[in-house]
Amino acid sequence: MSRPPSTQPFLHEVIEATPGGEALKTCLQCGTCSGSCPSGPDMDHSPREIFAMLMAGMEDEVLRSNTPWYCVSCYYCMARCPKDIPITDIMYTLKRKSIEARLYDDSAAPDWSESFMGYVESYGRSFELGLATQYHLTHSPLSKVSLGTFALGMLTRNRLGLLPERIEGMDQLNAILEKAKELEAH
Amino acid sequence: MSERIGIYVCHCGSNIAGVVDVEEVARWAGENIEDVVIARDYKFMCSSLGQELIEEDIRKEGLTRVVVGACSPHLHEKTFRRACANAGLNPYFFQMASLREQIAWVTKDRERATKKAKSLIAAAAERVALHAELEPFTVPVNPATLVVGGGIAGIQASLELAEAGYPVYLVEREPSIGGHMAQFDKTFPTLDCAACILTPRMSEAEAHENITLLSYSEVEEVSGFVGSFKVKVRKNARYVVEEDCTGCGICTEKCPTSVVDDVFEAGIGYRKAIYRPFPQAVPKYPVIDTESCLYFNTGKCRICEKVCPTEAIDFEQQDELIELEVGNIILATGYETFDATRITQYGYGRLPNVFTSLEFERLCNAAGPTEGKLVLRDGVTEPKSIGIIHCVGSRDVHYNPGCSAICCMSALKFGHLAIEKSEADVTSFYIDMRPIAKGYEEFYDRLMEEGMHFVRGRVAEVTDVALAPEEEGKLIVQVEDTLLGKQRRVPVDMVVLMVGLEPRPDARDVALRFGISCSMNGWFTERHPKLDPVATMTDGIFIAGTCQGAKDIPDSVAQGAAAAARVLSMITRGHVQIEPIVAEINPEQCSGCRICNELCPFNAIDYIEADAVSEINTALCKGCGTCVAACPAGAITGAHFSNQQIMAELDGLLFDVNEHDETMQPEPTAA
Amino acid sequence: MPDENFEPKIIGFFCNWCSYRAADMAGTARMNYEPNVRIIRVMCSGRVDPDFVMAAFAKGADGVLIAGCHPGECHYNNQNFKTMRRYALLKHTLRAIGVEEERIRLQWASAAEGAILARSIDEMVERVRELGPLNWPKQWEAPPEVEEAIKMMEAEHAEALEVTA
Amino acid sequence: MRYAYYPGCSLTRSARAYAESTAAIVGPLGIELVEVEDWNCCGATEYIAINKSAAYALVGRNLALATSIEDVETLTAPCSACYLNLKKVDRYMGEYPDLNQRTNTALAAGGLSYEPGTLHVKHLLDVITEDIGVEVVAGSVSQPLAGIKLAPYYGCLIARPALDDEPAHDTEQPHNLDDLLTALGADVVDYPVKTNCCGGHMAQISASTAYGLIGKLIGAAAKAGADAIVTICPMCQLNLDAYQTQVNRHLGTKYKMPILYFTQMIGLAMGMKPADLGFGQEIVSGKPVLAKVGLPVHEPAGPTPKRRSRRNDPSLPMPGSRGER
Repeated sequence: MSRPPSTQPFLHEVIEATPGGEALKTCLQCGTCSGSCPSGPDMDHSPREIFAMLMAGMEDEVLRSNTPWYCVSCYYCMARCPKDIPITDIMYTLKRKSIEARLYDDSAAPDWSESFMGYVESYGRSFELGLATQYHLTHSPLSKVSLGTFALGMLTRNRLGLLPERIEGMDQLNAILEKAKELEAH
Repeated sequence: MSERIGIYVCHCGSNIAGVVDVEEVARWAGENIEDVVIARDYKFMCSSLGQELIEEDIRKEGLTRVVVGACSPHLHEKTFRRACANAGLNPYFFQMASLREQIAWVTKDRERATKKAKSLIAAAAERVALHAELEPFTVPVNPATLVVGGGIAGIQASLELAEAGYPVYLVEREPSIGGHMAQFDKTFPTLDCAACILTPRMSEAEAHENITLLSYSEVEEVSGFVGSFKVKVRKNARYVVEEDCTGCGICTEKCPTSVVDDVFEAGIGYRKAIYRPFPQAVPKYPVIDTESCLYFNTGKCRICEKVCPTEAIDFEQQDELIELEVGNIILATGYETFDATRITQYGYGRLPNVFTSLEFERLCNAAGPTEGKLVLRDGVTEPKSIGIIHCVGSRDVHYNPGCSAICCMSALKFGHLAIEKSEADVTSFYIDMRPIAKGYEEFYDRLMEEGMHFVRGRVAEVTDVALAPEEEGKLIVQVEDTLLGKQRRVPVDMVVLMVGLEPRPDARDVALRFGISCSMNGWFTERHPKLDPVATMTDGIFIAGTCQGAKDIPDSVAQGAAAAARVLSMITRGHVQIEPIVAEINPEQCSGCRICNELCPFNAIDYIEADAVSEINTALCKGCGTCVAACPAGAITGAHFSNQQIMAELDGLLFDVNEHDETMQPEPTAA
Repeated sequence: MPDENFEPKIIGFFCNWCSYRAADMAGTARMNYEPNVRIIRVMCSGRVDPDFVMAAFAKGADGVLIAGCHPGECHYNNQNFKTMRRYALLKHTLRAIGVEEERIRLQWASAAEGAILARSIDEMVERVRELGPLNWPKQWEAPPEVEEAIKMMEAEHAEALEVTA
Repeated sequence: MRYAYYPGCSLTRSARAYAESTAAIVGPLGIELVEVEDWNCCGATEYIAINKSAAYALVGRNLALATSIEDVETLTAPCSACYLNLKKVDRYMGEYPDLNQRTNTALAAGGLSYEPGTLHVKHLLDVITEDIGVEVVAGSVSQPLAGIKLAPYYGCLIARPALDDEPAHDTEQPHNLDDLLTALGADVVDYPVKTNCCGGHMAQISASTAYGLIGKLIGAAAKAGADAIVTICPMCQLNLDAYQTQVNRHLGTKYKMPILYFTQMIGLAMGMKPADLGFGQEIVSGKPVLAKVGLPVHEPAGPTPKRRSRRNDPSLPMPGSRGER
């Protein structure tokens, strides 16, 4: 039996939006997730702190945090969590909430995700060269030298396509994605 | 003649009344159920005033049947039966309805809860009207007791009983009694030497005239019931004749085969093929481990036989089957430690200098493989730094959800020993520090003063992959220091894993053999978690120590003594009453088909050739009722669970069927 | 269309040692579940005479839930294996006379498995609610084929019990 | 054995070497791969960050299309990210009815549907080590990779999260790739970071984070004396291979660690030509590894240390060690 989450609506929202999210209520703040996180040192709040902040109702601070955007999806936290909390999936949920709220002030990571999906929605496949160029020109024009090294090596070995591939069933895919987005909005 | 039924609906404070409209249930019962002459609701039926209420009504109103709607019958059936008996009513003219466990605690909707309460009360009333007068059987209690498990809890229980003057059979699976406690160096928080306080009790148990010690033995079969159990014990062949052996130890000394000792030395020491687990072992006789003995494997050697001055070695010795008769049984079968190789990220088994807490106990023990020297796996190097990791395999839904209760204190003890024995810097990595009993918090204070370090955080991993010069050649403990919110990498020479306590891997088989139950995890289940912690649901079977759940030495000893006290009260009374719930065959109706004969697991049904009917031996019948259900002629009656009583119960439960028809008028769905 | 207000009446036959204690445990742990199952305590699930089940339907129950110790954990050694066999036959018979087989259910639940029991009850209530009322008593006088089927069942049941464990 | 095959975007471009070597070895191992027709991107780790329903629908389309392939029970993917996405969607749809309903409603808009559990999703590595078996692979070896030291690198997503009730792998220290490489005749080095993260998309988002992770992986292999790191995922290969120069610059190291696919190593051991296995497409050249193949077999380096006599050996036995001394 669980108490209605009237006091912490945002916590409840996150739990609802994550498969298996109920387990978050049992977090014992042991820090296994944060100790395991390969990008933990670069996060402004450790994943454990994010959960404490969720419990404390600090919605705004959570959505401003870079933590979810530094998640590399390695699932160490999730595999090691003694309470079986789907931590990686919660990070995905927080990314979605953060994009909706537009509170995270460094747009680099959200933009990467969005550019990636832009290509998928136009072609049905991802497009590495276009993606990398578009993204790097927006976010780190100064580092295009290093990008150049990367791209050149890849191009000379024929590992980057110059043109995106398009799948046959683009109409079908778009119909499916449109419907899905409509469902998500409700 | 119609019965005079009294109905009592308990509020249980607000436990029941908060959800069920108890006044309404009582009012409704009084008006609608046949033969009900009194229907009351009352705050606490189990209180003495509640019981007096029933007694008074029986006397003054001439009640012939009583129904109480309250908690589960497993809690208070006996209470109310006693009240009936006090007022001169046969205690079996009583029936209980579980309004609290089955309704109030599991239902939210008041209306539906109240309706269900009415149906349970109606069922009880319909049934109780058909109850027959029964008398419990009285059986004598055999004053001998079987204690299974010779750890500190079992030893304590045995000594209590033996001191009171009653015979005890103490059965131990290992070659020596002593259990886990015998492996320890010091005990927290007083730092008594474990051997100094345990070994005298072991010798006392062995020497006691009332204790028969059966070591290297296991219980194979249990039959009978409270007061008179029959037990078969297999005494494994030691290949050493106990009567002849003086325990001089020359055989062990001369034995050429040395193997890793997984049991007593926790895998970090060696023992011979003919061995005693430790010098103060009780009994003192060695055993031959046939798996590693040269003679048993190759047919050659027999050195032990040659050197034995008393010719006590007997390679032809066979297992012995011993039959015991006892009135009660105490199980004190102990625990197993968590297998640390299951948490691969801690590197146990791969990284040599990761140890388990049990290994560390042996390392610190002056009688252990290093004679108490604190060294790394190479056997030489003293660690300069030690990391102690708490909760390994505990508080984790993947392994054991519960807290193992002893690890925090053991970790503090290890901290003290390491500081005392070495120069090492000791750091404890904990989730929550739980020094909960008398003197424990003070011990924690002491360790902080002694300079032990504490990092609050559950360790993520232990690795040998160095990322900085100071990490080279070290084990790196990676953890979030949760009080700082920072990831830390702490390089140490030695890591100690505080492995959790688990039920014995064969706990379920043992529970089945003794007819008791286990929790989901495999701990033996007590009759009541607070008020009856050492009894089980099976009369005459008691539990003590860590087989019931993780606990430390003081608690194990207390439970051993408590279990003995429970047994003593049975022995002193001399007899015990058992439920008269047995089956009976009406020979007039029996067709002699013999279907029931084979169904009975207790061989309680015999076929009488002469009369061509079957007959039940009530002394052997345990009242499961399977034969009653199977008899095609309906010739078998189960006392207190007759066909008529259950059919009546059905009528009561479905009291509202017609009500439902009037409102719903559903389309039939069946063909 | 199932009637939304229909609340099925389900009779539970619970063994004293495991499942009745599982119900106690569900209560102690305050696990919320549907109140539709009304429980009769028997000493062993082996005591559940198929006649009880038929009688429950005949008296107006919409479903029957039999609960006992896990196979191999029976307080009386192995009597629940007999329950298992009878259950299979009961299902078979009910099917033969046109009763949906989800109206009868066998659930193993040890004394520690209050949660499993509660979940099983909820599932069954939901399923029977979807099926709608059985309403046997109303049609009870009727079809001779039902009488016939019951007789058949009894014959079959007797035969089956001759095959011993 | 016949499988539905989902190559994923990388195998059409940056990981062509993986695609080519896979195509070369499956036949001899008795594997038939039937490519899912007109498959689309699985969304990698990005789409789920934008829109949950769309992310599930995106993957759902691939699952639905795969069911039209006849006579297959298993869908296999060579990319660990694709593998996990396909597996996770199938699994979560089965576990969460609401998610199942949403995904199928979306799929219906494209005339498709998918019943969770219809397909069993399996990584190509597991197909080879479990369904075919390491012994069978060993039997097909004609040119043992003797003398080559390899670091088996699994990455994250084949090991975690363990979605099966009885996962095939340990989530930290799996060993089926170790076993496979051993069967090919190679020396497998102790590689404790075998399931550490390659940085994923961090190379784009926070390069210094990614370089640190990549450096750790290459460094541990170099320290263990590996001639190459063997991967099972195009994303891992790309990060460790294509960013190695930047990592060296960033950390001041001089690694030249070839990053090769396990399918390439199987092909080599089967005696196939390197060019047919996509060799030459790697940024850090794999030539030193190739040079070692075909060289006279060396005796295994360093004799196994003799057990010191009891009296002189004070060391304590390792956990799980048995037997006498």
